Amino acid sequence: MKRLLVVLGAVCFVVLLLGAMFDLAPASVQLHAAVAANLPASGVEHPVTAVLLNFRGYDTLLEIAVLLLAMIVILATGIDTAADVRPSVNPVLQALAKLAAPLMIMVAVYLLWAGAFRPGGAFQAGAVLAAAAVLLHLVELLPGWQSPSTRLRLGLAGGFLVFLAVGAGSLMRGALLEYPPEHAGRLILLVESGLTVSLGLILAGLFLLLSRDDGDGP
Amino acid sequence: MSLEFIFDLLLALAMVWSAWRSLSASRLDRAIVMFIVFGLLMALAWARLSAPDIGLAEAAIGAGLTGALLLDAYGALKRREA
Amino acid sequence: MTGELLFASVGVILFALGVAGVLLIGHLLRRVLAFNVMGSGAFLVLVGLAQRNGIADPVPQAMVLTGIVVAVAATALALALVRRLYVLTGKLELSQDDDE
Amino acid sequence: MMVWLILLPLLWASFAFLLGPGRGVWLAMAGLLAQLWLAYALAEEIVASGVAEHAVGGWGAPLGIDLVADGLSAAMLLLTQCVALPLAVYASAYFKRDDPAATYFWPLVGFLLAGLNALFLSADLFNSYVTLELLGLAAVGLVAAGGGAQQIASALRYLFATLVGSGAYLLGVALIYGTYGTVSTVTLTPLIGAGAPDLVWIAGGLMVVGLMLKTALFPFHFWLPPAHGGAPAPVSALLSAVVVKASFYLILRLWIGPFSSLTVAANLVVWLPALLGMLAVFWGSYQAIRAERLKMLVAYSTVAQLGYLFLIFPLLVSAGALQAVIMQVFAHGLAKAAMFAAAGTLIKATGQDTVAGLAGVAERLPVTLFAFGLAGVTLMGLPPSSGFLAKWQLIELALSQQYWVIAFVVLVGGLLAAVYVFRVLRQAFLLAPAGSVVMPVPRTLEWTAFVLAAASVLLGLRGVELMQLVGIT
Amino acid sequence: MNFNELLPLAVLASSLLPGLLIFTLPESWVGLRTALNLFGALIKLALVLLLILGVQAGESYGVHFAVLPGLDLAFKADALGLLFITLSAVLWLFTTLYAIGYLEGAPRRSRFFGFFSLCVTATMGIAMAANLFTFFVFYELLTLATFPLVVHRGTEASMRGGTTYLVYTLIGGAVLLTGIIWLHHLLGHTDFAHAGIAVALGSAYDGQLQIIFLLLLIGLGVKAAIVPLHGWLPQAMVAPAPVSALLHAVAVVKAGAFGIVRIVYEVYGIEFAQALGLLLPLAIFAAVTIVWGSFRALFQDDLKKRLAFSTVSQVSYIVLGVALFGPIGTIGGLVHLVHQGIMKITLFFCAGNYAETLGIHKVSEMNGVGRRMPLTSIAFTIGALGMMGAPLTAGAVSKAWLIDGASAAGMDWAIWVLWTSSLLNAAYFLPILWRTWFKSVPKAWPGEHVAARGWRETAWLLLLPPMMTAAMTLLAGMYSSNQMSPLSWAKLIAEREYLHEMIIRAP
Repeated sequence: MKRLLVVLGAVCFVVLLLGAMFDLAPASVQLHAAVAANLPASGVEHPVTAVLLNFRGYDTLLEIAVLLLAMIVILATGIDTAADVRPSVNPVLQALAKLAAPLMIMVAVYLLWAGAFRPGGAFQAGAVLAAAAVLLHLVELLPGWQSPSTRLRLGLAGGFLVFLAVGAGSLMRGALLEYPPEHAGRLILLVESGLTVSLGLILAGLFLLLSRDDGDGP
Repeated sequence: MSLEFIFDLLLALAMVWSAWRSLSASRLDRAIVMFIVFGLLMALAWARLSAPDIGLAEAAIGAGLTGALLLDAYGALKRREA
Repeated sequence: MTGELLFASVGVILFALGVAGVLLIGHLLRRVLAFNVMGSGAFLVLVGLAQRNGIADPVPQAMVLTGIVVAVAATALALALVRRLYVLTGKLELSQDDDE
Repeated sequence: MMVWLILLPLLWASFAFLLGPGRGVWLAMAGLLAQLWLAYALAEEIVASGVAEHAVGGWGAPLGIDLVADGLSAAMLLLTQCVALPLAVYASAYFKRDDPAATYFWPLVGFLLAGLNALFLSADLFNSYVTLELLGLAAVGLVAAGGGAQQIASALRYLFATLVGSGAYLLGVALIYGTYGTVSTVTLTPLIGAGAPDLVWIAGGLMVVGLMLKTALFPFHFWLPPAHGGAPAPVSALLSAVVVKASFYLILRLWIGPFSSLTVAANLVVWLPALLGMLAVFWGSYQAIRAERLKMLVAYSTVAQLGYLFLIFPLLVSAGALQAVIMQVFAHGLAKAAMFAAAGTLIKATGQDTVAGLAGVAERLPVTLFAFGLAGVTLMGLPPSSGFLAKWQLIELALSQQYWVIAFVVLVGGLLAAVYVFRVLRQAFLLAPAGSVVMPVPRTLEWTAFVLAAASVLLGLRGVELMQLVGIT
Repeated sequence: MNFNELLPLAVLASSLLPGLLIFTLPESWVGLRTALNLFGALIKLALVLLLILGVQAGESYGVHFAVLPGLDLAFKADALGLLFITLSAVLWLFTTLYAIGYLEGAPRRSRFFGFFSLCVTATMGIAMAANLFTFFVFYELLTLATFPLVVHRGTEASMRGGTTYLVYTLIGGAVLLTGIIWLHHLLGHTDFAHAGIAVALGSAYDGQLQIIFLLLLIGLGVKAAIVPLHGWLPQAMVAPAPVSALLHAVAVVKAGAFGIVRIVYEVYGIEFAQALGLLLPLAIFAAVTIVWGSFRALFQDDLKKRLAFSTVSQVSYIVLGVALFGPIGTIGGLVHLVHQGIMKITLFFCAGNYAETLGIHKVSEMNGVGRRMPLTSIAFTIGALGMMGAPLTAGAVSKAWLIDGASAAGMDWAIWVLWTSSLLNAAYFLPILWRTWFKSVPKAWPGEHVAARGWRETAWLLLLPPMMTAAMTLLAGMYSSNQMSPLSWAKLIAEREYLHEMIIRAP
C-alpha cells in the first residue's frame, strides 16, 4: 500500500515537474555575465574558483565547517575496536602504492595551482590527497585512526582555521571575505593551500575513521 | 537529431538505469558497484554540461570516496557476519 | 530539447527515484545510496536548468561543488552511524517500534 | 557585528576541537557570553537605526551573498543566545567526567550555534541550504554522540528526515535558480509575482514541505520524539528550544518574503499548514498525555507546541501576526529548554525516566519542580507568562479575521497542555513511596532550569520591547 | 513613580516578596518564616489602611505598565476594590495565624506558606485590577497558586480533589479568556469604568455582547460556584482547613463573585446590562444556586462538605444582589461579599478546630462538643446564626438589604427564594447547634489530638482567629451604620454606580 502510494506520488511528481520545466522563459538575472565582468577583480582567472572562493566564498567557508563537523561527529559517536584479521597484502602492491603516493601528492599540488585558471582547485586536490591516503591504508601502510592526536587535529582543523582567520581579518578591515583586489590572488591561494591539506586529511579521515574497527593499532 | 544528442540520450538512459539498479539490485555488493558506475556516469554528464570541475570532483569524491566508504562498510559488515 | 534540459529531466527522475528509495527501503546502507541518488538529481537540475540556453554558468557549478562536499560529509556520517548501529545491535534496519 | 555571531562560534568550536576530547568548556562559555552580548547589541542597533545589512565579500547580491538582520532575525538570534548560555552552564554540570556523550560536545554545540546564527542572518536561499545542513548534521551528531543503540537509531531516523528535508529544499532552490537566475531573497522578492510560472509553485511547495519535515510538523513529526526524547537532556533542550524553530523561521521568511505574492494569491494554501498545525496540537498533546516516559512527554509536547506556530499562516495578512508568532517562539523556546533541563535533573535524581517514578520529588527537588511548573505555565499559556501573551495575540488575531477554529484550537490546546503538565506535577506532589531514593544533584542543574523557566514567565510581564524589535522590517 | 502609583504595588509586594522569600527558607527555620508571614500580613494591613484613608479623602491610586503594545497591566484602588482588599487583608491575617497554629510541626510548610502568600497576592491583584486583562492575569494566578495548597497533603484523595478543581477552573479560565479577548477585540481595551464601557459600541453589537456576557459569566461562575459549575467546591474540601478558609472566604469564590460585580457594573454598566436583558437570567441562575446549594447541604454528614454547599448557596446571594436592578440590591450584594467572608471563615476555622482537636469530621460526631470546646462552639454558633440571617449578626444586614432590593426591583419571587434559603439554612445548621449544645458528651472523641488545658480547649492560635471573626460578625451586624462598616462602603460604591439615584433609603 505504502509502496504503491509512494511510487504513484513519485510518478505524478516527475510528470508535473517535467511539464512545468519545459516552457520556461529565460531567467531575468544572468549571473554568468556578472561573474565574467567581475572576474578580473576576483584574483583568479577560473570562474568556478572565483565563485567558490571569492563571490560565494562564504558558502565554501560553511561547507568546510560541515565537513569538519561530520568528522567530529564520527569521532564523537563512539570508538569501538573490534579486532579481526584482514588478509595480508601482496608486497608488490605495497611497493606500487609507495611509488604512487608521491606521484599523487604531486598531482594534488598541480591541481591546487591549476585551480586559479582552469578546472581544478582545493577540492579536487584534497580529494586526490585523500585518495592517496586511502590507497596507503588499503595496502596496510597507513593504519586506521583511533582518536586523533593533537597534531592531527591541528591538521584537520588547520585549513578551516586559516579560512576563518582570513575571514575575520577581512571583516575587521571591511566586509567578511572581502579581499583587496591586489592581494586577492595570494589570499585565495593561501586559503586553498590550507584547505587542500585539511580537506585531504578530513576526506581521508572519514575513511580511516570508519574503517578503524578493523583492528589496526593507533 | 544530432550525434551529440543521441550520446546524451544514451548517457541519460544509462544514468537512470544504473541508479535504478543500484537501488533495486538484490545483492548489496552489486548495488554498491552499480552506484559507483552511476557516479562515473554522473561525472561524464557533468563533462557534457561543460562543468569539468564538478566532473573531477564527482569522480574523485562522489564515485571514488563515497564508493570506497560504501565498499569498506560492506566489507566490515561481511566480516562481522562471518 | 537541449542536452542541458535532458540532464535536468534526468535529475528530476533521479530525485524522485531517490526520495522513493529513502521512503521505501528499510536497509540502511541502501537508504544511503538512495539519498545519494536523490542529491545527484537535485544537482543535475540545478546546473541543467540554469544552463538550459547552453551557456555555462559558474555559479550553479560552484554550488554543486559545495553540495557534493556536503553530501559526502552527510554520507560518511550516515555510514558511521549505520556501522555503529550494526556493531551495537547487529541490525541494519530501523525497527518500527522503537518510536516509543 | 552580526558576522561575528557566525564567526565566533565557529572559532571557539574549532579551538575546542583542537583542545581535545571533553575540553573547551571555558572557551565555550566565554564565546557564548560574547555572543549574547553581540546579539543584544545587534538588537539595540536595529531598534535604533533599522535593518542592518552586510554584503559578504563586498560584492552584494545577486553576485555575492547578503546577510540581513531585521527585527525577526535579531529576535531569533537573541533567543538562541539566551537559551544557549544557560544550557551550556547546565551541560557543564550535567556531563560527568569522561562521559562518552561529552567527548566532542562543545565543538558540536559551537557548530550548531554557528549554523543557527548563520541561518537567521542569511538572505540567500542556497546559503540557507548550507546552514541548514550545518545545523542538521550538528544536531544529529549531538543526538548520536556517545549513545547506545536506541540513541543511534533515533539519530539515524533524524538524519534521514533532515537529509530528505534539505534535499527537497535544495531541489526547490535549483528550480528557483533555473527560473530566475538568482537565489538572493532580496533580488527574488520583486521578481516573483502572482503570475509566476508553475515551476515556482512547485519549487515553493518543495521548499516548504522539506522545511516542514525538518520542523517536525505533523505528520512529519515521527523522528522528533525519539530523537529529542533519547538525547542527553541539554541536547534535547537545545534541539527542542531553537533548532526546530530554525526551519520554521525559514518557512516564515519564504512565506512573507520571496513567496509573499504567491501566498497572498492563493487563499486556500494558507490553510494547509494551519490544518497540519491543528492536527499537530491535538496529536502531540494526546501522545504527551499518554506517554509513560517523562522525556517522551516533553518531546511530544514539542510536537504539539510546534503546531501553534503553523496556525499563524492564515493570519499573516493582519498586522501583529509576526509579533504573535515570535512571542510563541520565545515562549516555547525558553519554556521547553527549562522543561527539558528540569526533566533531565529529575531523571538524574530519581534514576529513572518515567512519570510514575516522580512521586515525592516535590519535596526533595522543589527548585527543579518549580522550574518544571513555571515552564508548564508558559506552555499552557496561563498568565503571567510569555505563553499567555502569545495565546492572547493569536486568539485576538483569529477573532479579528473571524477564524473561530484557530481560536478554538489555541484554547483547547492550552487545556490539553494543562492535562499533561499537571499529570507530572500531580505525580510529583504525591508523597514519596517508602524506600524511594532521590540522589543529590548539582545545584547548577536546578538553578539553570529555573532561570530559563523564570525568563519564560517574566517575558509575559514585559513584551513591549520584543514586539517593537520584531516590528522592524 | 509617585506615592499614589507606588502604593498599590506595595500592597501587592507586601505578600509577594515574603512569599518568594519563604519558598527559599529551609523547613526548619520556623521563626523566620512565621515572622515573615506576620510581618507581611501586618504591613499589608497598614498599607490597606492608608489606601482606605486616601480613598475616603478623595485620592485616587493607580499605576499601569505596558505588557504588549496596547495591552496594559493596570491597577487601581477604588472603593469597590477596597471593599474586597480590606476583606482579604484582614482575613488573611487571621488565616495566617490560624495556619501557623494548624500546621505546627507539619511537613512542607515553606512550600505551603509560599503558595499561601502567592494566593493572597493574586487576590489583591484581582481586587485592584483596573482592566479585564489584569483581572484575568491574577485570576489564573490564583488558580495556579491554590492548586498546590489543595493537594498539600499529597494523598490520592487530595489529588482527586485537586484534579477536579483544576478541570473546572482551567476550563472556566479558557472560556473567560475567550470572552475577554473578544471584548478587547471589539473595544480595543478592557478598562473598568463607572457605568461601563460596552455601551460605547452601539446597538449593532448587542448580540455579540450578550454572548460575551455569557462567556464571562461561565468563566467567573466556575470560581463563584454557580450551579451547575459548582462541582469542584465540595470536592476541594479535602484541603487543610486554612486552605478551605482561603477558598471559601478570602480568595477563590470571592474572586468569582467579585468578577461578576466588576463585569456587571464596570464593563457593561448596570443600566446597559439591564437594557440588554442580562440581569434577569443572572438573577435566575443565582436563585437556582441559592436554593440548590442549601438543599444539597441538608444531606451532607461531612461537616466541611455541608459548609461547602452552604458556600455555594451563600455566594450567589452576592450575585443575586448584583442582578437586582437598583441600588438597594447592589448594596445587599456588596455587603454580603464581606459578610459572607467573615461568617464562612469563622465556620471553617471552627470545623478545622474540631477536626484537629477531637478528630471530628462529621456532623453526627458533634454531639456535646459544645461542652468540650465551648469557645469554638460559641464562634461556630455565631457564624451559623449569621448564615441563617439571625438578628444582630452580619447576615441579618445583608439579607434585609437583599430582600428590600428585590422588592424595590419588583422581583418579588426573589424574596421567596431568599426566605426559602433562610429556612433551609436553619434546617441544616440548627441540628448541628442542637447536637453541639444539647446532646450528651460521648465516651470518647473520634481522635483527640490536643488535650484541654484550662480555658484553652485547643491551641491558642487555633482559637483566636475564629473568635475574632465571630466577634466581627456581631460587630458588622450591630454597628452597620458606622462610617467604617462594610455597609457604609457598600453604600458609597452603590452611590457611585447609581449617580442619578442618590437617595438610598435604609431598610
